[in-house]
Amino acid sequence: MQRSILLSAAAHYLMPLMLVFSIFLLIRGHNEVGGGFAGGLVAASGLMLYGIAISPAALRKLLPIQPHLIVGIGLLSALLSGAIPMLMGKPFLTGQWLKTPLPVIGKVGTPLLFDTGVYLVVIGVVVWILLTLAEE
Amino acid sequence: MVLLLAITAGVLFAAAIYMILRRSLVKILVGLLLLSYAVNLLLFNSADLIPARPPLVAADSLLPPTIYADPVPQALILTAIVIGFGLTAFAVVLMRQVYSTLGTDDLNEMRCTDIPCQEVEIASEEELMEDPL
Amino acid sequence: MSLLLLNILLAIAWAALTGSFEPVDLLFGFGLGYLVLWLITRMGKPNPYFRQIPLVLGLLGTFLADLLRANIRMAGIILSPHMRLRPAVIAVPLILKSKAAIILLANLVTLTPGTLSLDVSTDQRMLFIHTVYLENPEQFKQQLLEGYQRRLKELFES
Amino acid sequence: MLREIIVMTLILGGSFFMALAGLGLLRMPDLFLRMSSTAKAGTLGAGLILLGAAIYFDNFSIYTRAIAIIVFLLLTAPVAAHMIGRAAYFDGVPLWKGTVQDDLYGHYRASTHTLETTTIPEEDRVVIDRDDIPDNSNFDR
Amino acid sequence: MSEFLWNVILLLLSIALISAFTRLARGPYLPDRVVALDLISIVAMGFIVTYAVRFNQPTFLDVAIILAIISFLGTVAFAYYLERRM
Amino acid sequence: MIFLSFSVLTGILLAGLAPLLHRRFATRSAALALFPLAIFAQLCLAIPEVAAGKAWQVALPWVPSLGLSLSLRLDGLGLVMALLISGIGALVIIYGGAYLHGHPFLGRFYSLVILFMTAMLGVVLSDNALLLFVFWELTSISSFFLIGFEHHKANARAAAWQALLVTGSGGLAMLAGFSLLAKITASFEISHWIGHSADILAHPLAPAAFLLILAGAATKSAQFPFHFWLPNAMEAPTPVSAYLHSATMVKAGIYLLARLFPVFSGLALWPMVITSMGLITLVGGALLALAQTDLKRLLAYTTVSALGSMVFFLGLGTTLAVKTALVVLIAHALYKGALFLVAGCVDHGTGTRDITILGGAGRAMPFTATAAGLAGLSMAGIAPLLGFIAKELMYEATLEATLPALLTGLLLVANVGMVAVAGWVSFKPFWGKPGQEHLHPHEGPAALWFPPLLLAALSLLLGAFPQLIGKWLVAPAAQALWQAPLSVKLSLWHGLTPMLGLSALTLLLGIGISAAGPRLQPGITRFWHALAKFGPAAFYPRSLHAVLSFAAWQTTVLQSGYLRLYVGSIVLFTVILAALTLALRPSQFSVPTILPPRFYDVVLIGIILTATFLVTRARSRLATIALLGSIGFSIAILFLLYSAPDLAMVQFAIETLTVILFVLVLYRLPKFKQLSSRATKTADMLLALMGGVLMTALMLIVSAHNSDSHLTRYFAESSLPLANGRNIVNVILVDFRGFDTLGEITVLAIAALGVFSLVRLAKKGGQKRQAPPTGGKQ
Amino acid sequence: MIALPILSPLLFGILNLLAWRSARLQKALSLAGGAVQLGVALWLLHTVQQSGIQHLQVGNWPAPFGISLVMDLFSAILVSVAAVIALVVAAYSQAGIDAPRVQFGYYPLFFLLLMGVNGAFITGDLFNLYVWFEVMLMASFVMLALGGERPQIEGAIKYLILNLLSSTLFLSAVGLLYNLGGTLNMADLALRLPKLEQGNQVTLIAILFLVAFGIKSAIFPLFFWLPASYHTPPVTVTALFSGLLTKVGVYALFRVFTLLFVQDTAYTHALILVIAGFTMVTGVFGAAAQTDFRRLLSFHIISQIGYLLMGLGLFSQPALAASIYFMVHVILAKTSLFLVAGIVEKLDGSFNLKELGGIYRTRFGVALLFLLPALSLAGLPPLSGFFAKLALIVAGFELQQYSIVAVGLAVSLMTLYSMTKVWNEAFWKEPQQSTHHPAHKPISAWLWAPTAALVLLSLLAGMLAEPLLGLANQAAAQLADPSIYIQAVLGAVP
Ligand code: NA
Ligand code: NA
Repeated sequence: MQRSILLSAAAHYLMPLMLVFSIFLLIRGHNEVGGGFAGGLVAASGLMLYGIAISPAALRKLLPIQPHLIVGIGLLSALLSGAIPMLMGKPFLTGQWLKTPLPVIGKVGTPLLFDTGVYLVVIGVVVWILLTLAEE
Repeated sequence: MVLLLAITAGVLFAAAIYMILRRSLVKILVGLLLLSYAVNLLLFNSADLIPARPPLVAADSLLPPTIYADPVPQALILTAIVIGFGLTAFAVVLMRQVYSTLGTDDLNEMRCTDIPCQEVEIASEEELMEDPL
Repeated sequence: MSLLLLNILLAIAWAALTGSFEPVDLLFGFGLGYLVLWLITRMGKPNPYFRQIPLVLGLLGTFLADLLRANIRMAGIILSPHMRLRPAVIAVPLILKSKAAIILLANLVTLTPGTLSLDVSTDQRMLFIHTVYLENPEQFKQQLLEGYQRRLKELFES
Repeated sequence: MLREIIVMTLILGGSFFMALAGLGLLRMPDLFLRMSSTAKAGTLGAGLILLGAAIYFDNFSIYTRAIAIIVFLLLTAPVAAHMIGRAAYFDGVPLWKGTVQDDLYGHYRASTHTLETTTIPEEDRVVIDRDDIPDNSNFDR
Repeated sequence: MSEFLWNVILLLLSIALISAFTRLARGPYLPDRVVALDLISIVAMGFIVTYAVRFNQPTFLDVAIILAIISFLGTVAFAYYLERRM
Repeated sequence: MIFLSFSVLTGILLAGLAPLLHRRFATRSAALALFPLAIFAQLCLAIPEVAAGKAWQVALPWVPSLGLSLSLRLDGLGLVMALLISGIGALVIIYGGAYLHGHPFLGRFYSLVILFMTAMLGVVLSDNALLLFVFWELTSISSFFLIGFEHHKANARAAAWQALLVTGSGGLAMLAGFSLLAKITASFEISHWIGHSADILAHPLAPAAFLLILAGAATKSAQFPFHFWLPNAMEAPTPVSAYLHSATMVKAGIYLLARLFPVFSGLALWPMVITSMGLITLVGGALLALAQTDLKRLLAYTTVSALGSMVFFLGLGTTLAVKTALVVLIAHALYKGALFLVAGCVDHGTGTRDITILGGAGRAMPFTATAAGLAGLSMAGIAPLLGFIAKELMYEATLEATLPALLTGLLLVANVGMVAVAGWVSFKPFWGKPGQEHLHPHEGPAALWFPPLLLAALSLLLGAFPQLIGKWLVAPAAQALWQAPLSVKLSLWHGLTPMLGLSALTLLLGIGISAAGPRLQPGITRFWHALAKFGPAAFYPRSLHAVLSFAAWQTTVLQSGYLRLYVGSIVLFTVILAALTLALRPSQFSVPTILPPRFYDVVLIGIILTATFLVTRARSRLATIALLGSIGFSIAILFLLYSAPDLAMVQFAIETLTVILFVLVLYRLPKFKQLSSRATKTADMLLALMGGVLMTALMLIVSAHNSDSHLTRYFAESSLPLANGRNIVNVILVDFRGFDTLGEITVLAIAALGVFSLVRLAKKGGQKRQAPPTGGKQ
Repeated sequence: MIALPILSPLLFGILNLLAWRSARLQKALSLAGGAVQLGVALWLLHTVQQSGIQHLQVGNWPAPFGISLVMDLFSAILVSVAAVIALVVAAYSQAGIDAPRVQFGYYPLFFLLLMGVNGAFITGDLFNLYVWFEVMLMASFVMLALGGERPQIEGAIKYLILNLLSSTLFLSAVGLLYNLGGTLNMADLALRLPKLEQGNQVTLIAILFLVAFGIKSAIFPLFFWLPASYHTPPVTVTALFSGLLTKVGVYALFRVFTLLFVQDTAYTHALILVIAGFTMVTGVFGAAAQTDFRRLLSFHIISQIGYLLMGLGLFSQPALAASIYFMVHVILAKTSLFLVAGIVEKLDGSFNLKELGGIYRTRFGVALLFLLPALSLAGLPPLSGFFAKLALIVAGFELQQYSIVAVGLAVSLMTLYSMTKVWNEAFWKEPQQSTHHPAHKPISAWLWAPTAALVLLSLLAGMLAEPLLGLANQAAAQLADPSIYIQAVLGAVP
């Protein structure tokens, strides 16, 4: 059956919205409900919707890098956020914060980097699995 | 509510065990999902249940309100849920692989890795001994 | 052009989500939107219909009222002990050419009382609609033609 | 006080429409009729409740959030209904016996996987394996 | 009075939930269940919003947003399945 | 002594190098015999000092925490054994070089013999029981390889295996015995045990320790009922049999009994158990020998008999008996070693070892025949050979024991058998009538006939001058047993004693039987075969078979391949253990009532329960997925109602993703089938209910306790001030317990990698997929 | 920095993931990663031995609140042995693992598995332990199933389901324990659990832990997943699993039953002792019934687990020390045996004992590589297995537990039986006609050299029994007295 034009049109507009919302969840997660997991899941859902509505191939084209690299970079940034304090002689994962809060985001520190790692891993993982299954 | 939740978790455990005892892989998969629900409820029940008091610090204060739900089990469940998702994803695909390779999802037809498929020969060489004395 | 619009829209959406319309928020939202759009530039041709956003919103407003009225009628059906039903699947010819317009029409149809868009034919000349109570097929088609179709044509294809 | 009344009214109305959607889903005799009631009543119910909440909290960010959800629902609910409806139709979910007219019948060409305006000759229609469809639980009988 | 109204509201929502669940359990066809599941998530969303108002917890609204986004995806996936099956 | 301790190390080193040396020096590699010869010489030099009652001793710690030390001690008993080991060892290396000339694995042979010899030296020199055990097991394992030297023959493999398992089981028992003694005396030093024998005897565990150690000795020395491995071990190359199965290894058990004589001889069990075991072996071995026709098996059974006699006399425990045992030990080593080597020469020279065929080879093989004759005379106990002295002593010792008539009579029977076998072995092949087959006997190289001749000549020399060993070897050895100086006077002529008469009678009867041999043998053989079903030799394969059958049965029952049985037994085990614990250690239940449920809680829980029930009965996969979704959503709402919005959010999202995942995979999965019978389902249901009840009970038991989590307070207080976050759950996830999250995303990453690899790799290998490699249930 | 044994494999795992396309780079990375791991582990072992239990609070959050990483000697020893195994297997994998597996993530999985294992060894937090268990399990699931052929996925299914059951039970037990103790830090729990009014609740939960970890460590009657799956992947994987995975289960049992559940040892540890006996016997009987090299070895794993538990069940310092030494012994010996089995299979093309033969004649070196660890496993002196068993026997007699010692000795004999059975069949017996001539097949140095190194280490473990036992005894002293651990984590104990 042909792809539904209604769905693909909806996906075109919903997906960026969901990505924006996911970043919102990620950034506000430290203070409000949300966080890397929820954010990552929403972003991944958006991408998934795109993959289902349009095509897995389109989704793969859309991604700037391959999903396994997203996962790798996510893990690396989580590791990095733990390693930064180690360079300063503190235990692994000790939170390091910038003194002045940034606009919009608020206080920025290694936990945010960590959460971003989580976010990326979740996106990478979900998309990777989806593409693997859908591209068969 | 604690009692009700404990019973619910127990029922979920029982159903999960029952499903895992089935012969069909797909049913077992369902059992594993039920199992993770059960554990999540168990973990959730491991701290006092407090309605509508999320563990958040309000914008204008330094501490959460005097009564708030224990965030620890929540964090644990969150971790467990996500891990469970990873496991489920892999398990689903593995079972699909089983089905496409073996053409069945009946576990009774998957015994070959357990039982040595040739009959075990117990007769060993001492019987070759010419003189049994 | 429409990318820029979408970008601004995303910036506003961002500000709306965060609940603060400070310039920095808008700026950040714009940057973020830009990033997102950059990520998805290959996703397809941008749609011109966002130019008519205010018009669409207006249509939406009148439609909401319609929605309320329709639901009350549905309530009557559902709550009556003996449901009065005369369902049918009707093929309605489309005068709309724009894809966006067709999509909107289909959505509006679904949301209005007793009707449900099932599908659009591949050549986009016919909309298949399920309705709860069909009195007269021709009248039904005419109603739709006079109502939403004409308005949408105005909006999109003028 | 007035705001409280408005809030309560909106939420009450919303939950009423939701209950209605539920009952409709339960009572309607076929899938398409059921969808007719849920897609509308559900969206309306959710919209009213969200509106009530937005008014109750009376906070800009909540308003925007509520509107975002409502817009989102308005965008997605019909698409969802359409997706399920057409899939169900072509998958062979039967129409209620009281259905008076079915224009979709015989319009789907199997060879090209397209939905056409003219009626397709019998041999190129999708053959629907109706035995495959009902996946009843024990609850059915 | 207000307490009574809240109970009425929550009762109505419960009725919606139970009906939808009943349909989900009954089927008889997969699309019926999918529609039911979709309604369950919409009702759940209403429930959450109502609860948020009832207990004055605005943060719960974010959960409602997720639910709105996600439930659509679930329905789409089921439809996708139905179409791939054909 | 330093030389001796070095010799052990050198031996192990040399064993490793032997194959290389052999490859390098080929024919001259028998020069490896210089090593044992050097030891022998060194030992000879030590004789005067040892005879003077001085024991040489060194001790180095090895694993002190377990009581294992490198304590070596050379006393009279050890000296006798060490001389035999090194002396005969040297001859066997020379002989073996010639016997296995051209054999591809001659290098390995040297290596193993030297290893064995070293181990054997270690056994007799160790003063630490654990060290002794180390060497003891080393002799077992090296003998395993020597018996299985011709490992292409199934018989050789089986015999080696049998010998290893029998002696190995004894060894383990012995180790347990040693450990018990160590528990009693807090030491593994044998001299310490000897010094504390009174404490040991007083301890209730002493009999157990004794019996366990006896098991080790009896298996090694082929005592009844463990004797059967020895004749089977004749699969070994002849030099090996000569060395291991007559002169040395089988004497390790005798040595051990002798060594622990001062510790255990005071035990009431000692005379009873040991004498009866020895006696049965002594008589049984001799009588069994009469049924044999293979030279080596004949010798093997008489070896069993001789070992029995040594044990028997140690059991009698009188001074005379102790001396007798020692003299028999030396005499037997000399004549039996010689005879085995002779058997090898005969095999080498004629190509057969069957005495019914052999005959008349004496002229062609004069040296061998001479050696055989001398050794045979010693075996038969004829003056002036050492065997005669031994036999006289035997009769003397039985005559002075309690029950002299019975014991002497049985001894007579055994000795008669010995005489008969001696006739068959050492005279018939050379001087008797040849059988049907045409043999072409010829003498081998000197390296073959010289060693047996030398040993046989020694029997003669020492028979003629018995005091050489009496004073210098037997007396010091006896002193080691008796823990006091004993005078030993050995002589050929004691006058006309009852012993002489018995000797003559023995000889007469023996010669008679020997002559009547061919006619008698079939009958004897038939008799033994009839009896064999009930003997221990039959018991071994039968018990092994039983154990293996049980093992196979157990394994098919436990590892049945049915997953549901696995799951079932795990659940059952858990439930039983928990029930047991509740019964033995009762806990208090409580039903907290503080928080009554609200009606919508009940609605949600009702949906969960109903859906769960329906899931277990569903016949449709998709209905099941939808039902699971409704459970998940309801649980998520519950989370939200009870203040866990983050949790609800993630649960909703994950729930939906799971549904999608299922949906993507589902059309490749089969439909539900009803596979189990009603009875199975009922049983499963019961089991599942038990599991569910257990979990509910646990939750209620635990919540009876009023928990106070001090984690919570800390997290709440420091979330904003220290971690800059207002959402405590999120702060826990990324900061307080970020490490968990790191692991968690790793799990996710692995899962994705797994899904990818599984799908892609299977697709790649899809074309070349083979049928299941092992048959399976077809 | 005691987090390094966890972080370094993670880093190498990520690097391998990023180097997805280059097999050569991944192979090089794996060797480097293994070497780094070993260096770190030995350095930490040295540190712990010199300056006592090392302790780190992740994120700098104080002790019962943040996650504690604790390295006592027991952990340090296991981390070191794991590193040895990792390096050896990494080297062996250079030639021992097929190209498709490398292409599809073998090396990232390898390191992430190691990460999980080390995480489990080092963490001082009960829930964190659960997380590492899952990391380890997930990696092992994938490694097991990676081949995608019938035996692998069949085995993987059972492995997965039964292990998930165990994880669930573990997680439930953690939840229940949190309800009781209000904390997740093991030292803190050790401090708080004895203060509960009703100790019996703790005993009941201890049973859950026993079952949960019992499944992971393959004890009787919970071991089914192991013989069903361990023989299915390439030996490299089996060797890795055999050396590490079940030992993590045993480690966990040791940890909780020396630190947390010591209120009612008369009941709990007696139960463990009974289970230990049955585990030994059923395992060795299972092995006796096998005719497949790897299957046989797999059943022996179970049997050896019984010995390990025996030390825990006896529960005295010497017994614990014996078990720790035993663990080192069995990891080295068993892993070597699996690696040798791999070489044998490369030579003769089979794992079936009936089809094998003649290796002693043609490949003396390979025969020796089998013989030494095999005899060690059977407990022949003076190999490491002898000292391990002797130490257990002595400890058992000390506590007058004669029957378990008797069982242990009998099982030892059965072990000798099956090891010599393999010897007879695969090495002594003449080559079978169905197989090609092994003499002419070259064996890559990447296969035999790592195996030889491991065998050498196993020999060394016997030769250096005294210092190793001393080390084990030090480790056992820390286990036997929980207050040392508690003090190291929480500071001064009230
Ligand atoms: Na293992
Ligand atoms: Na193992």
